[in-house]
Order: sequence, then C-alpha cells, then structure tokens
Amino acid sequence: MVSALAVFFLGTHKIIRELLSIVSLALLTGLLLMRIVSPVSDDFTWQYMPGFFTLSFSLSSFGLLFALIAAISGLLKSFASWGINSKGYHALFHLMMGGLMILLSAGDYISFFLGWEIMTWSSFMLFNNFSSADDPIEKSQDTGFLFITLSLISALLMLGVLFFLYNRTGSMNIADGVAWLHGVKGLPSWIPGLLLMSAFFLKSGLLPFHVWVPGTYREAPHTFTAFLSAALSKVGIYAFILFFLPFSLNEGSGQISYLIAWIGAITATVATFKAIEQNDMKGLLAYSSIGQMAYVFTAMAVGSSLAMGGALFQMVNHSLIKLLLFFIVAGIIERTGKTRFDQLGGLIYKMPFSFIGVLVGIIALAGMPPLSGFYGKWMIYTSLIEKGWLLVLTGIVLPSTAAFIYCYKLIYGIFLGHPTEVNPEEAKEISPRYRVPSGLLMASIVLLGLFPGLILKPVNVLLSDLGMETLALTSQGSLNAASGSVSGFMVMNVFGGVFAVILILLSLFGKKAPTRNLHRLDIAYAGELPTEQTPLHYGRGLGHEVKRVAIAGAIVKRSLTEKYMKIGNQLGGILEHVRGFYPGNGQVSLIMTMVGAAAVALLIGLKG
Amino acid sequence: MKIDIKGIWGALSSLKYLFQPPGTLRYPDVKKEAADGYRGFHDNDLSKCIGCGMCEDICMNLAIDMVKPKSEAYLNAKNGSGLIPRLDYGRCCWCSLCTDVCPVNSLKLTKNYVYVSEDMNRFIYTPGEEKLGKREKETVK
Amino acid sequence: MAQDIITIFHGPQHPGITGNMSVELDLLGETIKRAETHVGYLHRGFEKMIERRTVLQAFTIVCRICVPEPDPNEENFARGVEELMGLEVPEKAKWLRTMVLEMARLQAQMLWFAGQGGSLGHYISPQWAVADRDLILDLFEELTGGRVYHMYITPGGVRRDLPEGFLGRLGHFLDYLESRLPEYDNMLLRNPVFLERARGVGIIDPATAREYGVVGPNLRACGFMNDIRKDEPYEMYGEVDFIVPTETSGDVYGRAMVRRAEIEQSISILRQIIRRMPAEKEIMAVLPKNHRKWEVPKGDTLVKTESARGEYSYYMVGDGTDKLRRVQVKGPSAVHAITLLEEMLVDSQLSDVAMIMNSLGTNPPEIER
Amino acid sequence: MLFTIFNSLLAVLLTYSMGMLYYGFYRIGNARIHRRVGPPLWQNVIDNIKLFAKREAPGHGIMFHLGPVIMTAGTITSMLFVPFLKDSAWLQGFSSYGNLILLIYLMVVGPLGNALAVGVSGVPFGVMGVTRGLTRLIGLEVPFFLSVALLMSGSGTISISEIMMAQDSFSNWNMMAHPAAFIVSLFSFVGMMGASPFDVVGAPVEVYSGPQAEFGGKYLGFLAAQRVMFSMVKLILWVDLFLGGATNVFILMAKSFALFFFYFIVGAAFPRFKTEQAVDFMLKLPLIIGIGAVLVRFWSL
Repeated sequence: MVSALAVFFLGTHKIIRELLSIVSLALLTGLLLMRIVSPVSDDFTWQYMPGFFTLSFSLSSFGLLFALIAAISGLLKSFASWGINSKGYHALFHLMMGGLMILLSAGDYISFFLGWEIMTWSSFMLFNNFSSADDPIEKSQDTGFLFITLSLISALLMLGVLFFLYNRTGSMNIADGVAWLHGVKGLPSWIPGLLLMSAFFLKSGLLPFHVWVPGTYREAPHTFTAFLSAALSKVGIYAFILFFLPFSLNEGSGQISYLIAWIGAITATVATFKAIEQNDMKGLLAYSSIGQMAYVFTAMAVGSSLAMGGALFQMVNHSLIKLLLFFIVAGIIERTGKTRFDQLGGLIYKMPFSFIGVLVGIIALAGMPPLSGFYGKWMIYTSLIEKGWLLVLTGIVLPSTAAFIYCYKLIYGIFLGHPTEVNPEEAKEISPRYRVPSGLLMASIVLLGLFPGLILKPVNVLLSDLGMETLALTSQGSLNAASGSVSGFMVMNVFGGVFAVILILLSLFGKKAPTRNLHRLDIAYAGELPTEQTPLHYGRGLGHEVKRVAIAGAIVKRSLTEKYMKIGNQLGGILEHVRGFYPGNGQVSLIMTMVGAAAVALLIGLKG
Repeated sequence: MKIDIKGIWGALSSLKYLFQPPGTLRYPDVKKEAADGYRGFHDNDLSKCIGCGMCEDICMNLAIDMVKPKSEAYLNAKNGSGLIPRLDYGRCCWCSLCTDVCPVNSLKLTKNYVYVSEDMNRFIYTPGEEKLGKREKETVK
Repeated sequence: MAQDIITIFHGPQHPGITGNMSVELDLLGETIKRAETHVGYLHRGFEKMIERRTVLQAFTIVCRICVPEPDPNEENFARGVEELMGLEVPEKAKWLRTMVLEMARLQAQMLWFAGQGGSLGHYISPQWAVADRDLILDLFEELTGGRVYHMYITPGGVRRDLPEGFLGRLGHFLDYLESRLPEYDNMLLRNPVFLERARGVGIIDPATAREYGVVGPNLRACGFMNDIRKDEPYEMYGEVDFIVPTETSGDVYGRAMVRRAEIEQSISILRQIIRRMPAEKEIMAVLPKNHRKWEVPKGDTLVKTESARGEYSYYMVGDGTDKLRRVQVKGPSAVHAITLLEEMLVDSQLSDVAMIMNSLGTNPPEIER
Repeated sequence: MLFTIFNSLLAVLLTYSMGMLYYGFYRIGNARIHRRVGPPLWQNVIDNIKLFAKREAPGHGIMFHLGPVIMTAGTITSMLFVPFLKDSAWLQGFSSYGNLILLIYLMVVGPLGNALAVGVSGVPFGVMGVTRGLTRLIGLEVPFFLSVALLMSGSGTISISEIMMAQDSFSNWNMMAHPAAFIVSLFSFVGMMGASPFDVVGAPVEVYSGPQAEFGGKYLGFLAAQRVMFSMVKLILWVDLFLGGATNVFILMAKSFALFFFYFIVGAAFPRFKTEQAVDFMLKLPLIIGIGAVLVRFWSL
C-alpha cells in the first residue's frame, strides 16, 4: 500500500499546515475509493533478508472497508479539528493513520504487529500528550497507565501467539496461520485462539478489557475521541474477522461462538448501565461505544450472512453516529467549556443545529426507526431469531432498551431542561468546522435510513469474498431476510406522511386555539414560583435511579477498573519499569519501542 | 421467589362489586333527605321573635345583626326592640348557639342546606322575611 | 452553579395528607437528600381566637382545629373548662362523649385508610373507605346535626340527647362495617403489591420514636404500649374493655396494621357502649344561664385525649374572667409531620413520600392552630 | 395507494371509536368496583372534545409543539404496520412493508417525541416521569421480546401477518400453542397498557402528575386521543399474535375486548409498584418463565 506509506512519511516529516493534512487524507480516501471502482491488484511485497521472509501487503475487501471508514473518519476529523492542533499532534495522527493502514493491509505477522504497535503507541501519545482533561497530569497517569499496561499485555499475548503460529506453520503469512488455527480441533487451537481473541477484544473494549476505554475517550482531544470511537475501535473487529470469522462459521465451534455472543451481550449490558450512570458527555458516549461494539461481536458470533450484514451495518452506522455525536459534543465543549450534564441544559433554541444533530444521532444510536440505526439492529435480531439464540437475543434487548435512557440523558442534559452554568443568552451555535462534517454525517444517516439497501451491495461483495451466501437485494429501500423483510423507504415515508398530516391538523387548531408561549419558569411547579436560582435541571439525576434496579445496581456498584488498578499496583515494580521506557518524548520512545519489538520478534522468529 | 397466590386472589376478589349495584345515590335525580336535627339555614318564627338580641350577642362570628324589618307587618306585639336578626352566611358557621340561647325558640335551624346564587349579597339574609331554600329559580345547576 | 440536585415541592394539595402542607425536597435522581416541611397554608390563629371569645363561644371553633377528627378538640376543651370551673358532668353525657369519640376515631381511621390506598395508586380504597365513612357521618348528622364539625361535646355535658332508635342504627352500622373489614384486608392490607411497597419503608426505630416524642399508633407500631385511654382513663374508658394493639416493625406496614386493629377495637368499644348506655335523660351539668357569666376561675390544667393519631393535649389557663387567659393546643402532627418527617424522608424515595406522610397520619391544621 | 390511504383513515377512525368505547367502559367499570355510579359511556369523547375546544394552550416553543405531533405520528405509524384482519384486503395498512421487530421499535418513537417535549418544557416532574418510563421500559421489553421471539422462532417468520395466518384453528392459536410465551407477554401487556401495578410513570401521587404535567388544551387533546388509539394498537397486536387474529371487525372487537377486560381487572385490583420494583418484578417471574420456555423448546432440538 503505497498510499499508506506516503501518508506516513508525509505525516511524520512535513505536515505543518492543516490543509496538507486534509489533502493527504482526501487523497487516501480517493485512492481507496478508486480501489472500489477499479479493483487493481496492488499487492506489495517487500523482501526482508532475502530468502528468509517477506513483508507482504495486500488490501482485502474487508481491509478496504475498514480503511475507508478510517480514512473518511480521519478526513472529517481533520476538518473538524481545523486549526486547533500543534505540529506534533498532526505528526502523531498521521503516524497512527499509517500504522492503521499497514495493519489493515498486512499480509504477514510482522507487518500486522508493526502496524498494530505503531497505531497503539501513537494513539497513546496522542491522548496522553494532548489530553483535554482539566488536570491532565493527575488524570492521565491513571488512564495512561491502564491503557499502556493493557496494550502491552495484548501486544505480548499477540506476539506470543503469532510466533507460536509461526512455529507451527513455518510461515509468516497470516493466511497460513489462520488455516492452521481452523484446521486443528480441540484444546491446542483454543488456547492460542482465546489469547489472540483477548488481544482483539481489548482493542474493541469488550468485557473484561473495557476499562481503558472511558478514561481514554474522556481525556483524548475531543475530535480525536471521535476518531478513536469511529475508527480505532473497529480494528479489533477487523482482526477478529481476519483470524476468526471462518472459525465461528465452523459447525464444530458452536460453544465458542455462543460464548462470544454472550460476551458481547454482557459487555453491552455492563457498558449501557455504566453509560447511564455517567455525568459527563464524553464518558457517556465512551461507554455507549463499548456497548455498540459489543453488538457487532455478538452478531459476528452468530455467523450467518444476515448477521454478518448486520454486524457490518451496525459498524458503519456506529462510525457515522459516533463521529456525529463526538463532533457536536466537541463543538459544545468548545463553545461553553462545560462537559457535564449538571453544567449544561436549556440550549435547544440557541443551538438548534446541534440539537437536531444530537437528535438524529440518538435516534440512530438507540436503533429507532426510521433512521439507519434500526436496520443494523433489525438484521442482528432477525439473525438471532433465525439461529434460535433467543436467550442471547434477550441479553442484547436488555441493553438496547436501557440505551434509551442514556440517549435521552444525552439530549436532555445538554439541550432541554433549564440552563445551569451556561447562560443561554450568551450561548452560540457550534462553529462551522464542526457543522459541515456533522451535516454530512446526518445526511448519510438519514440516507441510510431511507435506503438501507444501499449498504447491501458492498456487504455482498465482502460476504462473497468470505465465501458466504450473499443477501437478497430487492430494492434499495428494503432489507430482506428469510423470515421477513422491512422497507426503510416505506417506514420513513409513512412516518413522514403521518407526521405532516398531524402537524397540519394541529396548525389548523392553531388558528382557533393558539399556543401561548410561556417563559421557561412559568411551569407547573406545585403552586410555588420557581426563580432563576431554583435548581430544576434534572441532567445529573436522570438515570441515577436506574441502579436501584437489581441487575443494574450490581453492575454499577462494581468497578473493574479498581480491581485492575489493584492488580496493577501489586505488579507495580515490573510495570513501573515498563513505564520507565517512556522518557517523555513521544517519538523517541516510540521508535525505541518499535525497534525493540522488532528485535524481539526477530529473535523469537529466528529461534522458531 | 414467593408468589402470594392467596393475596392476589384476595385482591381480585374486591372486583365482585363490578356486578353489584353502586352504593352511591344518583344525586341530581335522587336527593338525600337531611336528618331531623340537621343544622341548615335559619328560620325565624316572626310571630314569636321578641327582638331581644341574644342571638346577636352570642354569635362569635358577628354573623347576626339586629335590623329593622322591611315592613312593620313582620313585627309581633311582643317585639320590644322593633328589630329582627339578619344573618350573613359569609360568616355563619352553623354552630347553632343562636338557636340555643333564643329564649322564645323562635329562631331555628332548618333542614335546607342547598343554595346557589351568583350574587354575593344574596347571602345576607333575614330569616322569616324570606325563605332562602325556596329560591329554586336562582339555583344554578 | 452545577446542579446535582433539583428542588421540587410536594404539595400543598396532595392525596398523601388531609389538609394543605408542602414538603420541599432536594432530589438527586429520585433520592431525597433534604426535606423541609412548609406549613402555614391553614394558619387561622385558633389559640388567639379562643382567648378573645367567651368559653361558650370558643367551644364552637375548637373542632375546626382538626378536620378529619374534630371531637378530641371538643372533648379536651370541654374537659379542661370543667376541671377549671369544677363542673360535674352527668354519667350519660360521659357515655355519649365516649361514644362520639370512638365514632370519630372510627371515621378518622377510615379516612386514613382512604389516603393509604390512594397514595399507592390503588383507587378502590379511597372510594370504599370514604363511602363507608359517610355512613358514620350520617349517624353524626342524626346525633349532632353536623356531619364533619359536630360541636356536640360542650363544657358541662353534651348538647343533644340520643335520637329515637339511634343505638340500633349504630349497631347495624357496626355489623356492616365488621362484615366489610375482611374485604378491606383483601383489597389493600393483604395485597401483595401493598406488602411489597409498605414493608421496610418509612421505619421509625424505637430510640428515635422516644427521642422525638412520637405518640399514638406511630409509637405503638414501634412496639411501645402507649395509649391515654389506658394510661390516664378519661370519660368512660375505664369502664370498657379493650386492648391496645401494637406492632414491632415500625414501618408503614406496621402502622397500617396497628390502625387496622384499632378499627376492630373501636367497634368492640362501641358495642359495649350500646349495651351499657344509661336510659336517664340528664345530659348537662347545671350551668350559668348567660354565656357572659361563665367565669373561669384562676388556675391552669392540662388535659389529654387519645385521638386517632395519638395524644392530643390542651393546656388551659383561666384568670377569673369569662375568657380563657391562654390555650395551648398540641396535636400529634407537629411531632410527626415536621421534625420526624424531615428526618425520615432523607434517603428515601420520592415515590414513597405520600405513602409515608399518610402512614404518619399527618394532619396539617393541628400543626398551625 | 388510494385504497391504502383510505384504509389508514379507516383504521384511525376504528381505533379511535373502539378506544373511546373501551375506555368509557373502563371508567364505568372502575366506578362500579369503587361502588360508584360512574360517568356516561361517552364521557371520554366529551372530555376529548372539550380539550380541543379550549381557547388556547400553553406552549414552550417549537419542540414542545412538535412533541404531541411526534407522539401521535408514532402511534398512527405503528398502527399502520399492524394488520387488523386476516384473509382480508381491508385494514392492512402498510403491514406488508414491516414486521414485528420494526413494530416493537416503532412503538417507542412516539414516546420519544413526548419525552423531548416534556424535556423542553422544563417541568422537573415531567422529566422524572419520562425517566421512570424509560426505566420501566427495560422491564417491559425484555420479557416481551423473549415471548415474541419464541413466537417468531416457532413459526419461522417475523411477519405479523404470517404469524397470524398460521393460527388457523383454536388449538393452533399461539396462546394454546405457546402458553408460556403468552403468559410472559401478558405481564408486559399489562405494563405497556399502563395499568397498575406498573403505572408509576404517570402516577399523580408518586410524582406531581407524570410526563404530561405541562400539556394542556389541544396538546392534551391530541395526547388523550393518541393514548386510546395506542392502547387499541397494542390490543390488536396481541390479538394478532396470540389470539389467532380476526377475520372481521366484530371478532376483532370481541377478542380485543377480552384482553382489555384482563387489563382492566388487573389494573383495578392492585396498587402500583415503584419503578425499580416493577423492573425487578418483570426481570424475575416473567423472565424465568420465558427462559424456561426457551430451554424446554431447545432442549429437545
């Protein structure tokens, strides 16, 4: 992948101006899009120590999808963060993009691992050095510590398994390793499989490795959080597809798929109840991301074409929604300087665009028709019913219903209710550099809701690449499954039509019975008169009582983070040592680490 | 988990009243007669009233004023003061002390207690001269 | 100012209580962090009004201090005046007073029952209980001429003798009410949802009960035997047999069960009264003819009555004129609904406020007499 | 297309009049249980007309205005995706374009609009009611989804019409064929209809007056109208899913009234749970029955 490397070098050495960043990302996007239009094979191999092994790069259709998501996210993100970042930030961001591209097009273990590590380390430095937290030093140490510890564990696990595979197969090619992994039945394949899976779960933030996500998302630069959620969390899915998808299709692996499905459902439940409990916008969205990613894993575990389609739909949707929501949240934080629900409120008529954006976002996030979010869920649910996994279905219905609460909390806490710390007279709509990408994202969410079939064409390509049956495509507006179909086009039109009719009816009444708009404090308040000082904004309290529900209470009270920190403190000596590697200068330590990792890899590889 | 079948059945048993006639009156059609000793509006037997003013004196709400009647015909021969009591139902609390102290038992409480008028001044009333409960025309439904 | 909590008002018009009273609540979610009671919606200055009136005039307004159960006020006032003036009350009047007090207790418990069901969204109970309470009010109407404010127990005796056949009708009503009680139990008190809601909520522990001076059924639900009717028997309570029911849980359910048992006790007491009602006609002590001549001698007295909500006391001072120098009314609600409630509500839930308030038998007018 | 639109109007009219009739009965029935006489059968219609005839309505800006519209639109849209009759071209709405899962989610869209309007009005009581409603929804949806998933997986289709068609004789009614699923769904049904003991959302006692505290006049009129229609949609859905559907309007009314009567007696007999008690209850008994049914079903496979 020439383009990836081009961006990589461009990023590390030259970028000072924002324009270049955008142009390069646009270039990358364009190149990727061209791949779709004209499928030119640009497999690229690089002989390393000739005769010994090669680094091979080839972009599969899956890789292409993920690369596209990443590239478009990156492009929009760069646009949104116009002019607020320093040089180092850009360098790191592009380094990370490069790493991501390497990872996505990797054909062998070395390049896979290399890409993985570049991405991890550069993203770590991004959020650690350019943290948005109020007190970066105090906060980030815990978060960074957690992140880096877990990343190291995952890297070590992966490294070990990869070289175990190399040892077994004698080939550095991923495809060979995967084939071996699927060929061997029973315990020998399970242990490396599970270890490897843990590494991927960690990247996507699945239980029990989700603990790094909220802190990281909260403290990362606002727009970078959007990218983290929209693109980086998908890497785990890519790796999972790469290594395990055929595995989960295998008839003999019923239990392990079932286990993965349940891990997805439980992760979603835990994350959702945690999200409800959050008091700051980014924390809420972070837990929501964990939950949404978990649905994808559940769907992939089901393994049918419909489920895969649902998983991919859900994934694309999630990228769109989270970019949209994080952009708007970033815009609001930039305008108001407030991050928590108890500090905001009552901004709806001052920030109508943001309100509509968040409304579209939460409708899609909650999976309500007629927007796109529903159709991913619909495919997942239908596939679960067709598969007969009704208990898993129940397991994911619980979080997706509970998700309504945090969705409502998000929109209520910011826009509805009463203003608290932000004077609505002084509030201004978010800046255009957030508005433009948000508008595009909103349009695409609505478009996908209107024509959910649009996604089926690319999905079918991917499915046939995987050797699975393709999904029936009757029209752009509808989705079909063996057991039923749904027409997004009709749903949207019927809803819109009825809405319009009733609106007209209500307006007709408006002539005879006009609406008298009241002051916001002129409300039913038990006969008392509230003043400006009366606390009336329910942003903090909303969802606070959910933990009285037995199941939610059990989840919210427990904190895995604390447990990990305890273990971490016990292992403190060793881990502190590892942290010693990091001398403060990002690039230096990055290079050092990569060199070190490569050396270790080589050594193990030579021995094997 | 314990399921309290008996309790649930007990709760449902109260639904048997669904099939029984209601215990309340169909009010506007069927009216309830007040008990004999009911403390309703006042009535003054003007043929007995001696205008002594005991009722005015004991009324702690100052609801009773002794006034000149509209016509001398309302006064009997024994009425020394030439005055009869007038009530303000905005103040009266129907404690019936005035009737208790009436030395000739001319002032009494009747069983009437329903009266509706949009005119506030109508509630100032001279018993004996007029009959409050009888002004059915003004009764607003 | 970041707003963790929100402030709302619960009331002043509210099914949880009979009367107007507001509770200002600071909520985090629905958990109450601070409760502050607001009374004063019903303040009419009764104590001062009594001091400005002659004794006979004043007796007609004391019943208005407590809407759901006015008769303990009349009883207290009458008994206080009698003690100060040294009046001898005829025996029949004492029996009649006991009967009226028990009937009043019965109807007050029915009204509590209505509120208890209503505060849980169980709308059968208010309708049934109020309908059956109306039958008691019919009897009151016959006996006293008034349904709610009876103005019957007057210093020196009672104002009217029994109407013809009254005791028979009362007996019929008691039979009817007794037959209805199992239905009430089934409907609310054994209802599984009610048990779920009421058990373990609004607990008063015995130490707190003592410290705050909780009285009446609320105290008896904490396991204390405390009843003025037994401790310092007045009127004919020394003559009749009854037990004082207690519970130990101290929660809403315990208080409900105490009140439920008291309904039965009231029925039993009333039956005994019907049996033993003397036939004589004398119902009034010998009194001065003119109300201006009722001179209350110097001296003071403290009279107590057991109302449906607990000890109800009057402290009265006479100064030799026809008016009382000072009257201090102390109803049980001042303890229950102000100090205790503010404490109890903290960390409980908004959904339970109405239920807790009603289970305490809160009655605002007697707080702000 | 014209026929479909005509049919849609017919559906709206039918559910409105059915709903008003049923709720008229509801009020009289409740009054009788209370030992009262009760209002006339058409009292709900009178109330509704009265609300529309109010001279003005209080408002809080455009979002408040749109709330009842979204609510009503959500109701009518869900109505149009429920087939009322089987073996008939009438009253099918757009049900051929949708399915059961779509419908379940469509039923949440309306309340979202309501929640937004309540939120923008700034009444803390209303938002509390909304929060309670959303929390309660967890308890209602999970057993409900389990029971309909049993149906869908049992009949191999997610289309309501096809589930309805499959129940050709009384013994094939899903309440007979899948009794556990039916029982589980009844718990959710009572909750979704807003009957005690699961009605703490709009409780006038436990919170000032629930989500609709600030609506008045025409807004409340729309909300009242959509409420009865929404109830009818749920009744008809249950008739379709479990009671074998209906071939004509009279059978539909008979069956839905039977369900309505069930809702009515449960609602009349019990006080209400607190929100978390309701959810805990729903996640205990019904869920255990449901899981048992699933296990029984798949154990033999």
